[in-house]
Amino acid sequence: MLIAAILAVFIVMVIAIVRGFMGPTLYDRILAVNMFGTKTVLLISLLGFMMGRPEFLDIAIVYALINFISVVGVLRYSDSSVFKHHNKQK
Amino acid sequence: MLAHLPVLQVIVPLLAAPLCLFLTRSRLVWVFALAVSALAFLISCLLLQQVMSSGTIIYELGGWEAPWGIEYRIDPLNALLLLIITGISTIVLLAAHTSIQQEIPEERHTFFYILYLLSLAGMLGIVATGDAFNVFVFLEISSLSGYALIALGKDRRALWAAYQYLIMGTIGATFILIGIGLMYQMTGTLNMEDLSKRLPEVEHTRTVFTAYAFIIVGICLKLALFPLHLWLPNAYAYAPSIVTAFFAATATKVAIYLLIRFTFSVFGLTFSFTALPLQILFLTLGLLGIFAASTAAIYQKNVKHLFAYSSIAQIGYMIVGFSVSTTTGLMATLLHLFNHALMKSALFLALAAVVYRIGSVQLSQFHGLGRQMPFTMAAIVIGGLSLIGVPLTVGFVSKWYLIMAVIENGWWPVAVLILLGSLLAVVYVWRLVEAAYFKPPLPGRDTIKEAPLSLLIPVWILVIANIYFGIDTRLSVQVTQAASMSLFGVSP
Amino acid sequence: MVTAIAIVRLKDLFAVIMLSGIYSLLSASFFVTMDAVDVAFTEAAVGAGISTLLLLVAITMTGRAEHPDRHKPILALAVVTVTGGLLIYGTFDMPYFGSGQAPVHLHVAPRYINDSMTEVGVPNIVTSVLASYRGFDTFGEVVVIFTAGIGVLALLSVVPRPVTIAKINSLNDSLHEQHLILRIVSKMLLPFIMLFAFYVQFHGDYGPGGGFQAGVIFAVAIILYAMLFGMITARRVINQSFIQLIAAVGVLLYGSIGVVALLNGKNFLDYSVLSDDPIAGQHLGILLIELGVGLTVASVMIIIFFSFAGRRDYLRHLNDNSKGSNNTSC
Amino acid sequence: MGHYNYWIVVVLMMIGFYIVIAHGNLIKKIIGLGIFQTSVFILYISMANVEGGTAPILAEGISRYSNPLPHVLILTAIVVGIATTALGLALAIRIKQAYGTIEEEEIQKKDNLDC
Amino acid sequence: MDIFLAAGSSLFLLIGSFLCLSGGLGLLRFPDFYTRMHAVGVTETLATAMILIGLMLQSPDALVLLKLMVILIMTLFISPTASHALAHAALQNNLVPKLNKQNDNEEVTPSNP
Repeated sequence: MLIAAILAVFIVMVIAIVRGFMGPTLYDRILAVNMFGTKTVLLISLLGFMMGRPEFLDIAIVYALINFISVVGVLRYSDSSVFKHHNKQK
Repeated sequence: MLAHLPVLQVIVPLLAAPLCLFLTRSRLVWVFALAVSALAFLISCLLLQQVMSSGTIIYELGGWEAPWGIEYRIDPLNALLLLIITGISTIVLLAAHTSIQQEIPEERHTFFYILYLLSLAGMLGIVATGDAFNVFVFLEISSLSGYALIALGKDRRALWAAYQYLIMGTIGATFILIGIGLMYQMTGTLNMEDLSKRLPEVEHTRTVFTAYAFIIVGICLKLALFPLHLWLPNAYAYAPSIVTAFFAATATKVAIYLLIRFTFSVFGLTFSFTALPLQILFLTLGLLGIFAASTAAIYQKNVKHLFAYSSIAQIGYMIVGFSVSTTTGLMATLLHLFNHALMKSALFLALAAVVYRIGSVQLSQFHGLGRQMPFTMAAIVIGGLSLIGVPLTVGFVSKWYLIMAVIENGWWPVAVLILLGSLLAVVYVWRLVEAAYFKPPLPGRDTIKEAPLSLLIPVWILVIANIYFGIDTRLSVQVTQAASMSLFGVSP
Repeated sequence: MVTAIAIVRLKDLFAVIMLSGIYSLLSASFFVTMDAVDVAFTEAAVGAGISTLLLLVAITMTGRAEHPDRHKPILALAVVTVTGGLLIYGTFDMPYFGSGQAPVHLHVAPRYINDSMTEVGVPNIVTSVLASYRGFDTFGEVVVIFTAGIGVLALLSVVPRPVTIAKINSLNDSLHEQHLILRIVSKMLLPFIMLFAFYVQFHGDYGPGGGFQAGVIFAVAIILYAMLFGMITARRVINQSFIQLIAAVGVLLYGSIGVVALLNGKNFLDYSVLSDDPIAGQHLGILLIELGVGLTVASVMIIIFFSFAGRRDYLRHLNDNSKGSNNTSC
Repeated sequence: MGHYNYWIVVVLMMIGFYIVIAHGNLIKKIIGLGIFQTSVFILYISMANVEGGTAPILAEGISRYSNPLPHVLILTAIVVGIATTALGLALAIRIKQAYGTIEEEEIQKKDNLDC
Repeated sequence: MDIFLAAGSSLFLLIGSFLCLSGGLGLLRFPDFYTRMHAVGVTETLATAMILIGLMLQSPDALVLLKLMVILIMTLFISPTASHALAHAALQNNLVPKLNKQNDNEEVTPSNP
């Protein structure tokens, strides 16, 4: 069962990368990165269980944290003129 | 405490650097840094004496024996390098306080001294250590502080130069890291002594060959060997004068040391010179470097640029000596290393004095300075003569040994080329002399005075050392001979 | 893995940064599957966290579009091919991947694996090698980080302008309006993050983690605070010169442990002198130096981020002032 | 397994290296440098792996651990990497301020004008 | 007892995986940013929770359970917050939702350098 879950998470990660690559807007990319991060958390916890070393969960916590912080960072700095310029071209 | 000298050599400046943050006034920091550097110089003198009398010193850090822990290994070669670095650093620091007044804003003085000490400690660490990975770590300490120091220059081009240096330096360091990784993969050890024992078993493999190639290329990037030298002239020209004087005398020397150490001690002579066509490669690159850089130097308008290119040419001489790969050749390289450190630091410090007075180092601004700043210009002239290799200066000694080494090997054409290279040096030094002594002073520049004593004294200490070691060659020859003998003794 | 990377050739720098964040996460996952737990920990915190943030702040100052024209890609391609070819050539004689017979696993490492428990007494071998066997490397690492902090300060430090309380309040209000929910959730999370940092700091002997990772997590918490509550507020909580001193104290703490060993007649960084029982001494030594590492790393990360963000505010201030008089911008 | 793992690492490395030398944008160069370094880390970590081994944290009932030494080295190298990145970005910001651009060619053009 | 735990855990994992996949599909196929975010935001929280609960049922000791709880709580907080902030920011920066099919062309033209 674990393997099936790992596989599912893995597929979704690939999808997230595809979305991150395609864009088209800035926010799609942020979304993709966010989703990718969450899925990595899951993947790591699953892997830890599969290998029989649940100590890995510490890393998963860090990932969840980092994920949150990078999203906050992106949003905090996306109000700068550099980004607005991009969207007002319309 | 004497047994702990090897580690004290490195950690004294290393720990002094953060301490500087606790000192409030920049003058105080200067005195402190100077004292630390002088202490380091004292330690290196003691170390050299110990090594010369009792042979290689081994110091195990953390009390773990060698292949498991990190060890410091001081033999005559390291001791010589440590002496050069600390000595130059102390003399240059003597002049620092006056010179940076004009070139660096007041609030950054403390940072300047901290970075300077860190860079000093990094170089000492590279030289003293006997562990390949430790080399990488300390290389990064010295280069990171180096980038920041260069970027402190007044001109905006200093930033760009520092950035280029950062990119090149990091690529070089990463190459070295790859090389170390591959070596580790084949032998399972990181200790240099242990590596040299275990490498012969696997030396025919392609992986070791690749590792060697990567390490050599990485070091050559740091070394600014001829085709990879592009970062050097700008970095030297736009950095604060003090930094230039320090780096020109030490940074490339450390890279040469690494080259020698990896080639002779780690990989062993037979491997190094059979796996790659290294001898012919280095010989050609060295000679090409001498000619290309000397020619470029002739056409420079900025005197700092001029001497930076001349540095690249001098590196060429060292590489030629290295490629001869006999005891005499290596001795010539080491002698030149020592002597070049003396003359380049003297020259760049004298330029610092010029910058202090006239705020520029364009050749056109030098007109008439021979009469206005007689002592400074005299120092530059003596340094220039030394670059050419006129008898009674240090330059002569090293060129003499170099030519001897080349002739010993029967490479007559190379000897002729080396002499021709010196002629080029005559040309670029002459341009400077012509500007300073035979042109009338620029209008409106009658008030230029001689540089202050705090700058002149260090300059003249170095100049006198230039002449002293040119006449009395016992110390330098003895040490370099011991160093090259020990390298050949270690390697099969 | 290759897919993620081939992507990093987009023109839009912002997209590139996002993707490099993904790349970092991917390589961290790879480290986990390769059993390098501590490395994955650090790579996640540093590569995906701190460096992405720094890059972001940097591009808000430098602009995000890359110019299309490139020079001499053929030459570059040639250099790359040669180096790559050489490396591939080098791989042919490598021991097979995962082979237990590789020299790497036979020479030095077995002692760490077999004896570190009796010699150092810490279950996490990575910690014991890092802090004890190769403690000097780690000292060098701390100094590298310290150097970077000082270097960034020397390059970017600006004298903070005096600001009035009213301005702080107005800024605060505007932020509050914009990020209300974010702020509340972050405020709730902050103590947990710090708690977690301490857990990582002191649990490093038994599981993945240690001073470096803990320092980064702690710094990230402060950065989060600074991002949501404004630089000025954060500066008031954490004073610039104070944090500089903390960075120095971390390095000095590490160094002084070594000096204590020296004074007791042992070699530099030999922790066994710290206590009567060598194992206990090692334990204490590792704890203390990890603390030093944590202090330095946390404060340097905060310094770097503050300098970046401070420079950004400063530039913005300059722009606001100059817009009235002249509008020549590139 | 053979060597294919290493080959992927080499390809990654070269992509990073290519970005560093071929691209003119300073920030992009730094990102490339990051990728280059990360790939070297992967190289080290790959060589530490042992088939059937687990993470080098001692636990009961496990006798095969992967090699801890490369992990330690890479921890140090990651720190060095972030230090370099931070310094490089700081320089890029200052360059942007001084020159008004972060494109290599434009900077060189402006420099030539100065001379 | 064990068999129930195993079965329950499998069930949760299965549901989680399914939700995960559907979310991924939504991310890939939906027409504009807001719908994509909807797909991800809704499924992600639940999927993560499911998978983590599935793992919790398997956890060998209390510490692991605790850590999993921490992760779960953090995701439950963070994920919706991030989605909210993202949508908020997108709306504030004039990204128009694609409401009907008439103006089907790109709502944002990519910046041409």
